[in-house]
Amino acid sequence: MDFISILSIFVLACFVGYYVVWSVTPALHTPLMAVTNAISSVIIVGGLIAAAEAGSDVAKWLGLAAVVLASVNIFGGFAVTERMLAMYKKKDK
Amino acid sequence: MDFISILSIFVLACFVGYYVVWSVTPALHTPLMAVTNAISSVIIVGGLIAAAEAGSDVAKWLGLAAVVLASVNIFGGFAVTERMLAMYKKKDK
Amino acid sequence: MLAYLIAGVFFILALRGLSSPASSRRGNRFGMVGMLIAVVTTLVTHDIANLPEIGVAMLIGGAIGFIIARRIAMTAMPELVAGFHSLVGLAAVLVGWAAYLNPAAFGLLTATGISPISKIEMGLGIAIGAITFSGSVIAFAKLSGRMSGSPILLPARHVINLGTLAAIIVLTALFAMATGPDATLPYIAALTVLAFIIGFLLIIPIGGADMPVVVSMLNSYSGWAAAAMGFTLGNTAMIITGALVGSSGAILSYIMCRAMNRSFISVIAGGFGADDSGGGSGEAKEQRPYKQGSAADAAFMLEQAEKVIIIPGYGMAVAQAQHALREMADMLEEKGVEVKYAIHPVAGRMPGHMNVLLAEAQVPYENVFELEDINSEFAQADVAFIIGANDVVNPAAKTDKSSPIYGMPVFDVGNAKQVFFIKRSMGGVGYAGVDNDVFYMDQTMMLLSDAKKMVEEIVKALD
Amino acid sequence: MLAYLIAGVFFILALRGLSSPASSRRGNRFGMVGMLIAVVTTLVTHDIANLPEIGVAMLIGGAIGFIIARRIAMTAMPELVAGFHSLVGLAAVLVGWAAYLNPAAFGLLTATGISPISKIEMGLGIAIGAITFSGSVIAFAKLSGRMSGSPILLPARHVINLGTLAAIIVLTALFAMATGPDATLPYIAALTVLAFIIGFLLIIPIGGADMPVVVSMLNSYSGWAAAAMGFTLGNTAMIITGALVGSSGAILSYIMCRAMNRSFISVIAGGFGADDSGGGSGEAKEQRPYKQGSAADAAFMLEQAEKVIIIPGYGMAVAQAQHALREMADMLEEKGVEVKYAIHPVAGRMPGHMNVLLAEAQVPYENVFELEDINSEFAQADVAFIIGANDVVNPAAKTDKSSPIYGMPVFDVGNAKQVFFIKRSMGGVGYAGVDNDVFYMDQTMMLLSDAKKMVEEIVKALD
Amino acid sequence: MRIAILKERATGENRVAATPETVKKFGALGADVAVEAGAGTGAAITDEAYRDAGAELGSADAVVREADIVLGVQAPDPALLQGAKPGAWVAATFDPFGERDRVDAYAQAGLEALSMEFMPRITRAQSMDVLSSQSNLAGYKAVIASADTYGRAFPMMMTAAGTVSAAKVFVMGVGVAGLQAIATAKRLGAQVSATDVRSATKEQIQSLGAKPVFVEEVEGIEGEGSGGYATEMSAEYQKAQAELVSAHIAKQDIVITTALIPGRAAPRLISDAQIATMREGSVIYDLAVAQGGNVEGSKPDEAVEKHGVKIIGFGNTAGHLAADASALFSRNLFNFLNAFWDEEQHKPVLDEEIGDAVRLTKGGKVVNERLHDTA
Amino acid sequence: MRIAILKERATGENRVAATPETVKKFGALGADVAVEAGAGTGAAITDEAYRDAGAELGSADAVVREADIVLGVQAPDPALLQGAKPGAWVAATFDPFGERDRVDAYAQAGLEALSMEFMPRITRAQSMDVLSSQSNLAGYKAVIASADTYGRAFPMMMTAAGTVSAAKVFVMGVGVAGLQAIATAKRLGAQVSATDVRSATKEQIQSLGAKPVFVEEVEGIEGEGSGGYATEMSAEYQKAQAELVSAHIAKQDIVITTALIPGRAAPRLISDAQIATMREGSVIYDLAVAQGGNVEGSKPDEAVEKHGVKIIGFGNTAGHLAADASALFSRNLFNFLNAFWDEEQHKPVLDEEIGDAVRLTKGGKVVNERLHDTA
Ligand SMILES: NC(=O)c1ccc[n+]([C@@H]2O[C@H](COP(=O)([O-])OP(=O)(O)OC[C@H]3O[C@@H](n4cnc5c(N)ncnc54)[C@H](OP(=O)(O)O)[C@@H]3O)[C@@H](O)[C@H]2O)c1
Ligand SMILES: NC(=O)c1ccc[n+]([C@@H]2O[C@H](COP(=O)([O-])OP(=O)(O)OC[C@H]3O[C@@H](n4cnc5c(N)ncnc54)[C@H](OP(=O)(O)O)[C@@H]3O)[C@@H](O)[C@H]2O)c1
Ligand SMILES: NC(=O)c1ccc[n+]([C@@H]2O[C@H](COP(=O)([O-])OP(=O)(O)OC[C@H]3O[C@@H](n4cnc5c(N)ncnc54)[C@H](O)[C@@H]3O)[C@@H](O)[C@H]2O)c1
Ligand SMILES: NC(=O)c1ccc[n+]([C@@H]2O[C@H](COP(=O)([O-])OP(=O)(O)OC[C@H]3O[C@@H](n4cnc5c(N)ncnc54)[C@H](O)[C@@H]3O)[C@@H](O)[C@H]2O)c1
Repeated sequence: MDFISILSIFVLACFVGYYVVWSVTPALHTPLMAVTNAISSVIIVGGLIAAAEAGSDVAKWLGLAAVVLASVNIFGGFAVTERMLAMYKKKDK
Repeated sequence: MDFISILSIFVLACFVGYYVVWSVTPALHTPLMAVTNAISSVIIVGGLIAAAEAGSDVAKWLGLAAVVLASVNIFGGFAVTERMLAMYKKKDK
Repeated sequence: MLAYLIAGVFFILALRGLSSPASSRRGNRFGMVGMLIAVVTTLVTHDIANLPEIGVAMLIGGAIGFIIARRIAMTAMPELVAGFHSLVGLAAVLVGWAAYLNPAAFGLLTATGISPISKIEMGLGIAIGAITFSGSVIAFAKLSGRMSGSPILLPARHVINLGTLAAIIVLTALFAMATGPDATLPYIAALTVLAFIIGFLLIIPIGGADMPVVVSMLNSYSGWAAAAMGFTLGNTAMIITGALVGSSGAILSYIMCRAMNRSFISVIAGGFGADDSGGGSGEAKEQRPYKQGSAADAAFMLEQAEKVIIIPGYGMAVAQAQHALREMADMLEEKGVEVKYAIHPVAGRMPGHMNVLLAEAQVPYENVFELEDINSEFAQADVAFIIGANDVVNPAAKTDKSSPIYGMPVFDVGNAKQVFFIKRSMGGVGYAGVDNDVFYMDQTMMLLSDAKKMVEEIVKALD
Repeated sequence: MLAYLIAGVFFILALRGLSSPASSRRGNRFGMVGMLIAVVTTLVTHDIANLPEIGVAMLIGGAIGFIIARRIAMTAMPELVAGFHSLVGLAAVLVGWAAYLNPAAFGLLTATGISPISKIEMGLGIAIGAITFSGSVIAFAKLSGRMSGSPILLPARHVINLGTLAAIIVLTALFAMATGPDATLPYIAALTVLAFIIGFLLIIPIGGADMPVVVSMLNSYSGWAAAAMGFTLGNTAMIITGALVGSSGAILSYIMCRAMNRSFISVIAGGFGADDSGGGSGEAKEQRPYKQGSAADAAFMLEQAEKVIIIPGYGMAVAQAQHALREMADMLEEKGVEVKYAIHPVAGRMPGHMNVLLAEAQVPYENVFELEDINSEFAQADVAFIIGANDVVNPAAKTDKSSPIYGMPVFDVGNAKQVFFIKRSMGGVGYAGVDNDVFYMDQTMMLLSDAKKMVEEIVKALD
Repeated sequence: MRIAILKERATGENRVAATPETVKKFGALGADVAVEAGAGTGAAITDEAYRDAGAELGSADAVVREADIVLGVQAPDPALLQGAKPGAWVAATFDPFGERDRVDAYAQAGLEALSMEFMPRITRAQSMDVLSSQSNLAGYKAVIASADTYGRAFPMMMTAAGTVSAAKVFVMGVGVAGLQAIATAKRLGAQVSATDVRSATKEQIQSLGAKPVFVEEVEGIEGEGSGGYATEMSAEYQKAQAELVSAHIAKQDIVITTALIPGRAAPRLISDAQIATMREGSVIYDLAVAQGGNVEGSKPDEAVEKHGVKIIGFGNTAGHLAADASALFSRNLFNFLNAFWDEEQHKPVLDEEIGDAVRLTKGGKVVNERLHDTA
Repeated sequence: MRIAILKERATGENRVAATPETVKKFGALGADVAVEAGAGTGAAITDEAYRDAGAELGSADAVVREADIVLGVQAPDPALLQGAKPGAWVAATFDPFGERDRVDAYAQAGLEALSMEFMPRITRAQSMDVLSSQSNLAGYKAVIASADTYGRAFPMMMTAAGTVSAAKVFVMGVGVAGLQAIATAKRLGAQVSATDVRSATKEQIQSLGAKPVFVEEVEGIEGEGSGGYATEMSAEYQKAQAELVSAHIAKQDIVITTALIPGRAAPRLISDAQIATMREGSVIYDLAVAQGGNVEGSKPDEAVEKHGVKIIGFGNTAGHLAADASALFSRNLFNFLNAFWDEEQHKPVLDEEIGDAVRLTKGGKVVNERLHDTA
């Protein structure tokens, strides 16, 4: 991918991030933080690549370590968000 | 540019468009329409390319025609928006 | 090209500016800058070739556009926008054809001619552009009164429409698969023609009341057309802008439909929705046209005003809107707006009816005025805010000897720059049971809702 | 990869879901799906190599994460999030190093080694990741009480911070320009170490009150780190997600600062802002800790409640908040919440003071209850909403013989699940001039503002 | 053009038919105004105030002599008006159905009697309508007087010594007076309910925050009723209404009745048996007492106590707010004459719609249609 | 344990010191209650109602015989209480400063007089405070009575016959009664202003939507004043206050005065000259009339008219709302005895803080500190 495309994508995603947050109700700011934390572990993709590729053993182990860390985050982040949101569940009327 | 990049850009821009509109105050919906109309004449870029390149005379004339049409829109659109917005100018207090 | 990305960002900022009136003009400027960047970049990257012709073309177009924008009456805005859309649509068609005729110029020429994917994009761009063009022409004609505003319903139009759309899709596919000028030309030509036709067909059955939504929808179409061309040309600016305009136009139509209580689907689908048409301004008693506004409109204008005169009537009492009204007035006063209450001697259903309610809401007596004391002030008022009153502002009391209220003094709300009129429906009448010319004045905006609800919404919008 | 784009879109939808509680859980699910897509795609495109190791790694990490998430007390949420951030930061550092060590795997190997631009991206990714890690560790320690919450101010810290930052930038540049493992390794190693250090330095001087903002800011950093790695790897999912998290985190910190009346700049810049620290929960009388809430919090909890008991007092009268209060109650009732008013025999400053005001606001008598009739209902109430009352809810009247109000019957607001307490300041006292334990209860949230303003804001937020 | 204002002679009548304000306004139209000395005393208006406004003050005889128009609150004895010009107008309330003799006497005296009660209920005559202006004040006064008589407080008060519960007020007949009574009782914090036979009043009751209590089984009068007037109801309706009242009234502390039917005796709404069900110390105010009363046993200007319930009612309730009542009454009279003032003839000239409606006698004869119907 | 309730004998006193509600509650505590026949008549309470609540009814003598505690609104003549147990308690209002002789007579009779007016103003005694409960009703009643006396309407009314402007009400002295007067006048739609010497009342006035009018030049009493009581003001302050009142009062239609200084004559706030500047028909209600009056020329239970202004005031305003006033008063008494009720001794036992404050006489002597100071 050429740099301009990547940059375009980056810039547009920044705008989306900007707008998305403003539309979140303030009461959900804590879950918001938890969710963004969880999805920021998309860095796992980098870890997976390193772990999957041959070439450097050190890199592979670093990659695996990254996968462990990111996994903690992914599972922990989503699960904790789910718990928080459950508290906000609308009562049945 | 590869198709995926283009598509990514397109999709993200759609999100931005979505959010941007929701944040526009309803009272400015008419100017909003005028501005979006004006900027949609970015199609002029296509006309310019056609007009600038050699290769096909028909294409060149078509391009020039597109440039004329789009120019009407650009100048007319921005000018009319400016006029509308002037009406909303906050009084001095 | 980085420059195109920057242009795209400027366009985003342009729309963002409209989130508040204060930043709106800066937003418009951003739009201009973005356009300038896009144009200059294109010229520069194409070696500033054919500059004279291009310059002349832009000069002609620009001059026409500028003059139209200057001359046009503010009231003709909707049709102007519709007219402008048609130009964008046509330009898209022309660019599409140019690309088709001179693919090399656009870097589309591969070994086997234009690639199928490019051809699909091209075909879509041309089709959407053509629909935008012919649809906008119809919308323009209807809005400017050159064509009757009432829906024109062809028999079997559903079948015709669906058939035409299917045909366009099929033609696009054939066009993409064919190779060589001879094979492709008939397809693209047929496609173009059919797209022009379907544009007419889709808009013709839509009634005048829905036109604003249609204009916004066409705006969205013009965006998609630009985006499609952007795909063809691989141009970031066109893609970003097209997507921006396309999605924002669509959402805007949706918002407008919602505000008017119309089904979005039926309007997008154009003629398909004509069955449940009507509504909106179409249903005035005796078909007299009036403008309907929303709480946001009212909030906006009230905030801008320097002097607002509130005229409460029986409807305020029925809705028990006095507390909300007081809150609204408080907020306006905080913003520096002067607010007065004008009490008609027979407003309500008992002597002093309004006084009881305003006192309950703790409106200070100093802000409450009798008819004689305030009637002359309407001429200086920016807004006359009528809430549930009716007979007491009816000019027929002065002009129409046959009216049952003839001879009663009334408020001269017609002298105010802007009139807001809260009542529940156009059908409802006041005590005297007569129609009221104030509804139909140019500067009147009807706010049709329960008075309390409406005022509460205005209060929210004022924040 | 189209799949990565789709993953990005899912992440956007995940955040969008949080715009309302109703859609929030769906949003979280979207996030999970997005992550699944990203992971699976990566594995598939890399031939599912080394699956056993990777599987084990994910299992270990996943199990730890899951268990932590299950076990953790709800009140420890902020430190948990901070802890999680540190992991993301560290992961980014590791991935950066992996890419540095095995560039071929990431498609970064060009003829002349890794390209300078990739190296800049890599360097930035590692630096931001390291800062995120060490900063989060400090934030975690401060929030969990493992480290004192008060700002720790090094002398000359401005100089040290700026110097370190400059050094990192210089090292990144040198790293980019150098070629060959021997030349680059020292730079990248130094850079990593320095970044870890600056992370500590930046967060240490920040006081406990600002920690939530810091956590959100670190969240943003972790996003930027991911985005930087995404640039290196040319991975759409990482770029979109990184930018999304980065910008949303930044805006969120900004929103939080604004709500707390803190300067955004000073918090972003970390230690630089410690001078004007304090504020927030730090300033309670006698330093007893209390929770302060906003209108939005109150609106949210009120809406969720089934039964709300409002306790008005003299402050409501002073603020003349009765009309706004009535409106709030109306809105809650519309949403199906049961609302009752509890009137203490000596609330206000004259017998029947509250009755006068509530009657003025047209609160129906059926909803107004005396102390004896309603006191037992607090146990079933979800929310006790105290507006400008104080002495009449003070438990000291029951427990503290030396209190001037000992012996007066009071409302047992402590039995309600949640207590909101509107008053203007923590300093102000009631008629009897005594402190009130209710302020400091676990379930109490103080709404410090003029009563009318606060209720009006709640009304807006309820919409 | 000479306008005469006499001191009111009816007992308990404190109002006066002109105030210094209207005297001045008549002066501005070009009329001479003569006011009997002491006419304003009851309404707290001094003779000087009249003089300052441009009136001539004097004895009754002096004032009436050569008068073109005589204004009164209650129509004066025609004997008093012998000095007036022949065919002079007398604008006042005449109670034409109740005091038919007086009308005949006016006819014989050759005077033109203009009965302000007969002002048609049309929009442009609203500002001349003394019934509205006086009923309005009466509705207010009825509540104030009841509150003063009642041995408890109206509003709810939750106090350290326990709760005083809000008084329950029931208003029967929701015309102008009834509405104002509702408004005033609401203001004082009472729990107010109200009833009427005209269905349009339901919404009007709610518009003041009170609770309508209506007969549901039998249909009443739809909408406003013609001209806003009620008519005698069917026996079936009356029975249903009596049941409704029986069920409701026992829980009420204050009842205010205002029901009238033009040209007839006031409908009987509350029986002695119903009164007996009320709590001791309750108060009933009968605003219709002068028209025969809505309440069994009510007597004008007398406080009757039955079954521990006080029943009060003045023949002339508005007259107990003499100052404001006079101000509004005299403005009604001024608006009336002013609306028809002919600049050229320097005197008022009535049109048909209103003139024929209010004119009782002319040229020695009783000319009003409504009187012919009932006579 | 026998509690006796006598019919009040003071003229115009319609209240009673126990209601069926409190009789029942005393019964639940284990006391026998005896009520003089006819005691409740003035407050609309029948003898049956007492009997139903468990009271013994009888003549005054029969009721008092062997009583441990006698409850009264106004303390009865000790001669009436000869049959009571020696050292029996009498809880009632004694007006100890005004009726010192009666206090001495109680001492001589060997009775223990508990003066409810001396209840300290502390939080836990609020529910026993008869001054608060009665002033509250008095403040309400003062406005209602003024409105009934005033010849105009209180609220603003814009009508077809012109505008009735809102009455301007000025409340002087913003204690419990003053605040309730403000609230009631506001409710009726009047334009209300108020003044006091204690600065804390400024905010309290605003909390009811009225306008404070305060002396600015000279400082008054800061905050609530000790125990919420005012003291005699400096001559300088009084002068400034008189000027303020002079400037303000001429524009007022209704003035309600409530200013009291415990243990002293009520301060004189309005002079005859100031009254003369008021509009004819205005009304002044002097709630302090029994303590000597805030208004020059006011007389208890008499309507005086001066310069066309009516000055009214009852010696016992709350007594004019006898039913509610009795209910609150008797609850105060019950709360008082109940708070100190000793389960084991089956009788109330007072503590020092409150007991010493209210106790006037014991063991044949006047024991109250406040009476020693002034004696
Ligand atoms: N003051 C008196 O003493 C008195 C006595 C008798 C008669 N009148 C007569 O009453 C009339 C008074 O005039 P006015 O201007 O006050 O009232 P009006 O002419 O009767 O008009 C009332 C208006 O309020 C609207 N409305 C009713 N309920 C509403 C609600 N909940 N929310 C929003 N709008 C509502 C009605 O339209 P929708 O139904 O469309 O909502 C109507 O347009 C005059 O004709 C007067 O002669 C007065
Ligand atoms: N009812 C009576 O007859 C009577 C008579 C005399 C005395 N009292 C005494 O008065 C007290 C009544 O208790 P209460 O609970 O009603 O009142 P309170 O204990 O006096 O408390 C009033 C509260 O309102 C707050 N406040 C004041 N103005 C405000 C505003 N504009 N916005 C928001 N909050 C405001 C104050 O705190 P901030 O300053 O921090 O805002 C304070 O916490 C009791 O102690 C009672 O004994 C009653
Ligand atoms: N110009 C005008 O438009 C104008 C002028 C004056 C009055 N009005 C209207 O006329 C209406 C009546 O006014 P009014 O006060 O003079 O009426 P009114 O004095 O004739 O009667 C009083 C009320 O008693 C009611 N009533 C009669 N019989 C009853 C019964 N058996 N049970 C219960 N209620 C009974 C009537 O319906 C009326 O509401 C009002 O709606 C008023 O607004 C209109
Ligand atoms: N337990 C308690 O907390 C408790 C109980 C009862 C009353 N109080 C408080 O005590 C205060 C006074 O109560 P009260 O009604 O019995 O007072 P009061 O009857 O003794 O006096 C009435 C008012 O007159 C005012 N006044 C005196 N001299 C004046 C002058 N020269 N000019 C103007 N005003 C003057 C006083 O300040 C007071 O406000 C109130 O604030 C009340 O809330 C508290």
